[in-house]
Amino acid sequence: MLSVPENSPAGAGEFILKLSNVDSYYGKAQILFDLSLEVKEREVVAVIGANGAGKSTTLNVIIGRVKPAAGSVTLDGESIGGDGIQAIVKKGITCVPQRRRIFPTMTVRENLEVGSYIRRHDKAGTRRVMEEVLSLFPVLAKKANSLGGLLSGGEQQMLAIGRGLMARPRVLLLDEPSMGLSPKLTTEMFEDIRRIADMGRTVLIVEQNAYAALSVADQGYVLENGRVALSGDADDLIENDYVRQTYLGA
Amino acid sequence: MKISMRNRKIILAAILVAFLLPPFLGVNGYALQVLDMAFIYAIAALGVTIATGITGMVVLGQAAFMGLGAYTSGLIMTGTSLPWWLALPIAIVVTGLIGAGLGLISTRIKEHYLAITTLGLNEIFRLIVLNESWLTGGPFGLRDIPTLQIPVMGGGLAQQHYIPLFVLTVLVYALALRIYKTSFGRQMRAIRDDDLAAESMGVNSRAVRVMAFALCSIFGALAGGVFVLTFGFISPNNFLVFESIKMLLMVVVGGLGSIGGTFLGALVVVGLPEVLREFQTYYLAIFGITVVIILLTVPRGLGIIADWLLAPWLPGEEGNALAQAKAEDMSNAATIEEEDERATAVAVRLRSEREQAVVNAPKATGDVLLKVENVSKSFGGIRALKDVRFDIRRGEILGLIGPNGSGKSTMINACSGIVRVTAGKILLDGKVISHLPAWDVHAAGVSRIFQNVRVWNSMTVLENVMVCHAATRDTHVITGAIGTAKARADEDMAREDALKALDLMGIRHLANRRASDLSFGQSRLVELARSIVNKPKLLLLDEPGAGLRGGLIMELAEILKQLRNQGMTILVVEHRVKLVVSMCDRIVVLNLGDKIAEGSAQSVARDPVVVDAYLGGKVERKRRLKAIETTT
Amino acid sequence: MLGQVVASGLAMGAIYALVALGYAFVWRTMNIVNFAAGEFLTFAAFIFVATFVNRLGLPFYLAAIFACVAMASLGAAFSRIVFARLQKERTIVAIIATVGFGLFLKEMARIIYGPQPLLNTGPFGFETINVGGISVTKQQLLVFAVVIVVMVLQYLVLRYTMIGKVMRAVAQDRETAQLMGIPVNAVLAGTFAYASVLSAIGGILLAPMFFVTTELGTLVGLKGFVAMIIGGFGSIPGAIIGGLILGLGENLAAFSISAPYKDAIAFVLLLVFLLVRPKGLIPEASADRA
Amino acid sequence: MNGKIKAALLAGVLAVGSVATASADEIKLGASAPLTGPRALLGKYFKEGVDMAVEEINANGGVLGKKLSIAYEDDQADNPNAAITSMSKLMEVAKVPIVLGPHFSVAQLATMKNYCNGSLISITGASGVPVTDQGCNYVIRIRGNDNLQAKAVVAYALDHLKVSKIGIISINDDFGKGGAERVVAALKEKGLSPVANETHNAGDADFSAQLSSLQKAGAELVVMWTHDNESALIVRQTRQFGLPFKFAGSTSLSQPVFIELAGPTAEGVVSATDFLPANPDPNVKAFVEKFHKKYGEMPELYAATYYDGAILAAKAINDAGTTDAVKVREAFAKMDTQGVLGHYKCEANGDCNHQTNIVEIKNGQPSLLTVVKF
Repeated sequence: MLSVPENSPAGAGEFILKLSNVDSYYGKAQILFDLSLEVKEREVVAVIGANGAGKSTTLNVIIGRVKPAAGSVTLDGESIGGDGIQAIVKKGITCVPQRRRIFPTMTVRENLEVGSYIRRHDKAGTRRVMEEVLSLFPVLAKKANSLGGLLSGGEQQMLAIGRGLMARPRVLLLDEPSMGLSPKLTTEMFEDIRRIADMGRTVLIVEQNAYAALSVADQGYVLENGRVALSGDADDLIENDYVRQTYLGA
Repeated sequence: MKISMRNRKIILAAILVAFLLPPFLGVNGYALQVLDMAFIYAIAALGVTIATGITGMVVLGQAAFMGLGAYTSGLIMTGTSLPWWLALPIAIVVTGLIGAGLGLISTRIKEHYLAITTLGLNEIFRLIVLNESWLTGGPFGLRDIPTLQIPVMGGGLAQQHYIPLFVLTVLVYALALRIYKTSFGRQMRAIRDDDLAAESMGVNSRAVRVMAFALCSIFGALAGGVFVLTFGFISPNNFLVFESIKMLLMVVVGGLGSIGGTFLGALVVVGLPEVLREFQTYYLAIFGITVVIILLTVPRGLGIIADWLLAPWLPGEEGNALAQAKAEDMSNAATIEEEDERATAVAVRLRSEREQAVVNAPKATGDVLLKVENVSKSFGGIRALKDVRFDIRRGEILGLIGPNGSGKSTMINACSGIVRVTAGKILLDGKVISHLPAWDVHAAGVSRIFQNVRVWNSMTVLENVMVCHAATRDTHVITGAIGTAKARADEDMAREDALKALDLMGIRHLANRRASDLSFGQSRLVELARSIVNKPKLLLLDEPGAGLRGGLIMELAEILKQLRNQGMTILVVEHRVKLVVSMCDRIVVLNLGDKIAEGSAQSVARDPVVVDAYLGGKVERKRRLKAIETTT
Repeated sequence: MLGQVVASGLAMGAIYALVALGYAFVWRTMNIVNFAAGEFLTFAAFIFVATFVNRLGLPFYLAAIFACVAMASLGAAFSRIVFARLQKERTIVAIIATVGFGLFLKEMARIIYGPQPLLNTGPFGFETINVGGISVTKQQLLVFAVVIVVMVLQYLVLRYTMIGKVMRAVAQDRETAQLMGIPVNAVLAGTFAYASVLSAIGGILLAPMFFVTTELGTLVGLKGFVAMIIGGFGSIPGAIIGGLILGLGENLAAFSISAPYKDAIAFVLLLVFLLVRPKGLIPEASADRA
Repeated sequence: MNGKIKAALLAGVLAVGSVATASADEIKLGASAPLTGPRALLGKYFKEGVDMAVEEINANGGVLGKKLSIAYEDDQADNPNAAITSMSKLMEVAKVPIVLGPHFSVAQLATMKNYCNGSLISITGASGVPVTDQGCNYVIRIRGNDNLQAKAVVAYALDHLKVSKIGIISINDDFGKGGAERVVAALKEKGLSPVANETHNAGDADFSAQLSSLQKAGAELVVMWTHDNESALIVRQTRQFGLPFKFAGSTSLSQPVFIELAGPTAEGVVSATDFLPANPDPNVKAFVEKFHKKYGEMPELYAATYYDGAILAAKAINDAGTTDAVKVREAFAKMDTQGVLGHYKCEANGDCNHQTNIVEIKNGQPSLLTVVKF
């Protein structure tokens, strides 16, 4: 079993990550409008929407790459809006970037080690999590000494997620994990994500593939033009007529 | 920035006139001489701007071209006593030919490697001039060159040459501005922005690079020639590598790629140290740090000023400025929604057009347009394609699908000439195209779009499309610059067709926008317009729908259907099975470089091999246990 | 006498390799060709000889350590103030800015320390050792020893320590490294500081072999760049091999071709080499495994 | 309005401004010297020599009863473009009748066309042979040319050192190349040719290859025509490799920088030089004493050369009774006077110094072997 995330003052079911009424701009153009979003402990939340809907910006606001112009971002009730990426990562949010972004000429093991950077002083903990990640993704264990760049697309995605887990985050953000994967690999990928969630992780997925994301999520948010168009229980969203027509291609 | 184009012309004219005044105001010979020097270097640096700023080849040897022009004309005048007006053109031609030769090298050696190569050639030039004293006068230079006396101007040589040099500089810059706008200018910029896209869209990058190099050397030779006529003395020390670096400095300080900025850059690099002379031993240090500060604070500063002034002669600047102003007025959300509305409207219009015209649509004839015969491709040890064979029939849409790494993109690259096949061949209309360079493949009638949109960012939308037009494909530098009737007619035709193509995509209103200012969806449409403007026989689409949404997807699908109805044959790589099934007549499935299936959409989708390798099962509708909430 | 030529060539090549290594590091992490590298070397040599040895009277090794520390701080500071800002610019703009900066540094060295060449005999003076008929100065042996130690240390650090892995991660993908919580700007400054130390070591080692003038680093800087190109742009093993090949090659060429054109010949050879291998000896993609 | 045009305007303003500073009770001369760049050391000595001369002249009543002052401009040594603007500024803005320098032959040759119309006289230590054979009437050379130096060195080597196998090493620039050519010519006159003719580049620091080639060729004596630093490195490395050559060569080999840098390995090196601090000649002695008192260091060739240059300039103006360049040139033609470098008597082409000293480094000091007069 993957160990319970460190320093978790919030009990299950409490909101640990919260965006309230966030506005955000890119240059002069406003990208996010009054956006509110909540993630509970041990919950999987899916944020879906088309290109340009503001998904990436939402993620960038959470991770600290973009400062919110208005509104607040809190983690465990503490404001993190406006903190730098490094500070936010230290506080327990780790983002698995779009297109995987494996370090191509470092080995699988080295990639994972770099992932544990912020917990580098806890050698024992790192070793433990490394074992857990390798058992979660046996193929990574098999290829531990090959270069990241030589892995297949699916394997790279596993490595990227594994690398994110190495930081032992309170909240794991996944940015378009299905991007560039074939349908079959996408299916497998989301099954992996569900396994991770089942182990008690809190996960926020930002995804274009609405069906796959909602399938594994507890809660869902539909973004359109920088606003939350719909939100609610993932089961309800997947049955929602508007969602089905617009995003599920029914 | 509300000053109109007309007023800018007036401002520019006033500045030009102001430049003519100093000799009449009794400005001393020293200041005039510094300006003379600046004009000469401005001409030479303009060559570097063409090669480095506009075409993207880093040239660190311009001093050698300048020296070549200077020594050739100097030697002709001293050796054969030919007059300067014969010696100078001969020197320019000779240098231009040598430059073209080096241009051939530049097609193989690129970027930093080219920089160091040209630097080396500069050093070789210095050594030859230094050591071949019998010819060049050796280390003490070529000394007895007759200077050009223009007694009408009065005063010393500096005064006499000031106005002729300034007029020459203005003429040369006007010529460069003209070339910039011609088809050749567009090709140079396309290569700089994205040479791979340029090559596969019909730009003969080899010819363009060679010509750009030749132009660079010609401008260098001209500058060298007038240097000789003005100063009457040249030595190896006039043409050291450091001088080449200085010219690159002018180009960069002037805002890389800006023609007008180069002139300002030359004024700064030649003039600033002179102004700082008062600081005696500190002046070079001050100069050095000033350059750093300029580049750190306003990297394009001088270029912006110059381009603003020269806007009436630059492509699309006016429309661009307007569009920018408009974009600033509106919030992003409005443009996104507007864009979506527009796309939907276009889609609706296209659909109704198609439904009306459907009767006359040519049916797929069934004869083979493209034949892929046992094609294999290896990268290093990895075989991306193994013995793949399939046909594309005239008038059909063929879908190419397969998991990541299955070789789809390699296949498209092979068909468009970007990638050389290791074995097998590809035939278009019975002629082998797999050995041709990408631009010849394009000329033969194969056009494409790229997976991650590759437009030429610095160019306007209209220019992006015009680059690919067959009428302006050939590299006619001279006729273009002169503006012969034929060149103008070709240009008009290309513009008209480009606008039509933009119309089809519903984005004609963006024609004068800079491509870098476009949204992703708009860029995709520009790319599509660009790929059909030469009326290709075969269109290769690499994930055309990636990153598009709602209205744009609808529009794209309608456009493709429209194209097919017009008789175009299309090969499309796409991930979204639904889109593929709805769009394609037949489908080829690749897996790990092997073709594993071919046939109608329905038959392929049912093929167990395909299902296993590619489609997989649906994501199971099973969520993790809600019960977990109670576990703690 | 051939052995002599080879030994001297390799010693010089080792210095080129140090400088080339600095280029490769800075290129990989910051995407900048720091054309002021040669002037960093000059400046280091001046600080070392004029300030630490002559003015403060420190012994060689202590002065060397102080000079390295001084250059590391200088490098880190410049990387934050100047070079970090250049990364946004196109490569060529950044290169030209570093040329301007190099001119500034060189002139400052002259303004601060004056135009006189400085003499520093180093720990060994001009003592030589005779190895199999080849007379090698102890200083040259020191060069070899230092360069080998630096290379081995560097390999071990990059390969096995967190700080090394972090440096490599930042070099490969800065944005992603940032997502791992790595303080990217500090790592970049550190990398630049390390490159400055490499230049400083070059300057300190060269000072006793030659004289410290404002021109000391100019040519070495340029040749270090050529060495990196021969080795393959941004490749770390390539930089080392390229440096040695260049040092050895130019000496052998000067020895066997007794003509004023020997440098021209060297450049022609480089040209032919690039025509055959346009991406250098060890192209970047397959080479950056440290 | 943009920065560039402002800069140009400013240049104009400054230029006009400096004209205004030339006041009536002052006579201003120009100096074009390498104040920056690789040869800045030479510029420093140049300036020290001139400044001392000006001080003396002014203490003795100045020129034509007015104070003498010097406008310095940087010519970056052998950079022709910098020399052209530096001379042009002195000529057009400061409007000086006489310029000391430019010192480098190539800078002289580049600027000659501008000043030879009689607007000013250039007093130079440039030793390149072509400097005075361009038909320019307004250049005054106060050192012996390369030809003279090369001949003196070759003759001394053959007659006194009794060597016949002579190799050459020179720097691959105008100075070295010009010198090496003269040495080859001087040898040819004696029916000899060099056994090896090696070159190196500016900034080179390792000469093992060239030295090996010279050894292979069996050279007994190596004639060096390169700058101070490089000369010192060559001599040092020769001794380090245990090679037996003797060395002779250009003035660099008696310069203090060379002697300091080469240390003990400089012993026995022979050179031709116009100036020797240890020269017992009373003029030289007085000069050395004054210089040492003023600057706390020993003078060297360029300080002496341009000290003489400034003294000669003042004398010529006084003789002519005017600062008109044409008249001053006539005064030079009549001049017959003793200076620090030697006796000056100008020929029509502008060559005024016809002697050189052959010097050997003994006990770390250059000592006079013979004075060669032509």
